[in-house]
Amino acid sequence: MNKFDIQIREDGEHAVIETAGYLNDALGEQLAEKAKELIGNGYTQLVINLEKTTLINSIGISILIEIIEALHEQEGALNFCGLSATQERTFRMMALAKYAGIFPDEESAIANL
Amino acid sequence: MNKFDIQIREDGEHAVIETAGYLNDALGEQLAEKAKELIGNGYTQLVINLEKTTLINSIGISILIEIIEALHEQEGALNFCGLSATQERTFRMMALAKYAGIFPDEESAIANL
Amino acid sequence: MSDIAKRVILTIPMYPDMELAAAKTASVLAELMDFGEGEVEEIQLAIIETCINAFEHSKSDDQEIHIEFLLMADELQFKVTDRGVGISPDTLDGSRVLGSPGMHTDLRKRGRGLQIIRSLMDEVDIESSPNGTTVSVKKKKRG
Amino acid sequence: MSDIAKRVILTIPMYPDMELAAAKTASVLAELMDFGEGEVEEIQLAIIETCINAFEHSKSDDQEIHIEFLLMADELQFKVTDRGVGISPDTLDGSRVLGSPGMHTDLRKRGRGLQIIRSLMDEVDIESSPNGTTVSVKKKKRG
Ligand SMILES: Nc1ncnc2c1ncn2[C@@H]1O[C@H](COP(=O)(O)OP(=O)(O)O)[C@@H](O)[C@H]1O
Ligand SMILES: Nc1ncnc2c1ncn2[C@@H]1O[C@H](COP(=O)(O)OP(=O)(O)O)[C@@H](O)[C@H]1O
Repeated sequence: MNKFDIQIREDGEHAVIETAGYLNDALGEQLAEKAKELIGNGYTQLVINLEKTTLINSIGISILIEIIEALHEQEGALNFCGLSATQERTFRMMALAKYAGIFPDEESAIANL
Repeated sequence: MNKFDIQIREDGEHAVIETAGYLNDALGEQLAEKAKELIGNGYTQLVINLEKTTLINSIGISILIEIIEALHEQEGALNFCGLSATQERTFRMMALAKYAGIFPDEESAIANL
Repeated sequence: MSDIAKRVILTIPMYPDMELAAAKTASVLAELMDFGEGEVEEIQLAIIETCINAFEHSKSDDQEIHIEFLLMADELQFKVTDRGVGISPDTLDGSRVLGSPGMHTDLRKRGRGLQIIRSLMDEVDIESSPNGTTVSVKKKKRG
Repeated sequence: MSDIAKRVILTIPMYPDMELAAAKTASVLAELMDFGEGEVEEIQLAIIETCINAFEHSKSDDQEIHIEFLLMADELQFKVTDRGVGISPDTLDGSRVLGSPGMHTDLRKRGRGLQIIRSLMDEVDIESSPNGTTVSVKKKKRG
């Protein structure tokens, strides 16, 4: 199911991480590792594109929270894009939307970092 | 599941029927009706595009056989396109491939009518 | 997937399109087992045909189909059981010809379900009595 | 869908990603009932959280989750049962605070599953004893 489907796009100032499939503990841990690597390489402006991410469970959400906290410790920022309506509602309910931006597409998510 | 997802494209000489979803008895009957209508309107050269048809059961296959027979009675012809590898194997096993053409895409299915 | 077989049990009512619930469950299990895309489709088709046969022919009172999946290291097994009237012996041994021949005699419209199942799966075993039918199927992972 | 409730029963082992089998089965049933796309996603998420809770917390001996779906004319019901240790009363009534607060105290990392389920579904009822837990959920069709 999860082929650890993660794509990274860096462009000097910011980086985009795109996940595909089911964002559970396994895929989430891969995502966290990639995010840590990027932060270690000086990227503190990140976008996570969830367009191809069909389902996110609560463990996946806690891992997203950890990434938000790791970025805030570096005075960085995280924006999400490509969320389904249900995912967006869940992110708002879980207070993620207070600490990370939610944008319809990757372009606006990058522009608003 | 089945919103009776059938698209028809006519162009004077031939017509293309495209189905989407699960080709079972319900969708198959809609398909047969459309095919009969087209044959009634003088279209004896048909293409059935199964690109968006994810699953076909044996009742769907019997309905396809009925359409082939109805066309042959009018000296017409039917070509299929957009089959998955498994669908193509099943069509060959069921002898459909002897009485109808199988092509990778709509263009070649039309060109070879 | 670990070496110990995992068991999934599903009961569906004999109701139009319910075979899709069985097919989708099977497809998730097959994907978890890393079956290829084509094999996943084959498994779905086989289970759909087995369920449709039970819907159409079993005449069971409880109108239920019971499916047991066993996920082994290298194969997926499933058993589809109904508590219906069973398959007549002359149908099972192939001596009864099914379906009326159409214009093209090799284009038989009925009697194709079991043929499809057998062609797509590695092993198919049918146990049938006047108390019901169980179709047991094995699909091995390639490679 | 006719007026008589249809029942689908699914048993899955507590094994990583098996919750997807439950979610996909639920999604097919919800689609057959003509739930909207967003509602189908909500139903999948709710069932995933219920299963993950049982995986993570139930400590059940048989390592099985039993799910019963009831398809009614205007709502989908499901019950998710494990035969584990149950939820402690102070957790159930909310008096035990779950998870250690991180940097932002409103970003709690744990104790979110039940909140998600409650927010997505119309009715959630939890029965729990030292013999196990049953979470019963109702999702009504909109419109
Ligand atoms: N579960 C079942 N219960 C009773 N009879 C069955 C069952 N499955 C198959 N049969 C019998 O076996 C025959 C062959 O089945 P099949 O090859 O699937 O062809 P078809 O369903 O198209 O007739 C059916 O026509 C039916 O008489
Ligand atoms: N099926 C279950 N069996 C035993 N305990 C459970 C079960 N489901 C939930 N719990 C308990 O209820 C708590 C709250 O669950 P939940 O809101 O999903 O949060 P989380 O799983 O993130 O801790 C869990 O931490 C656990 O102690």
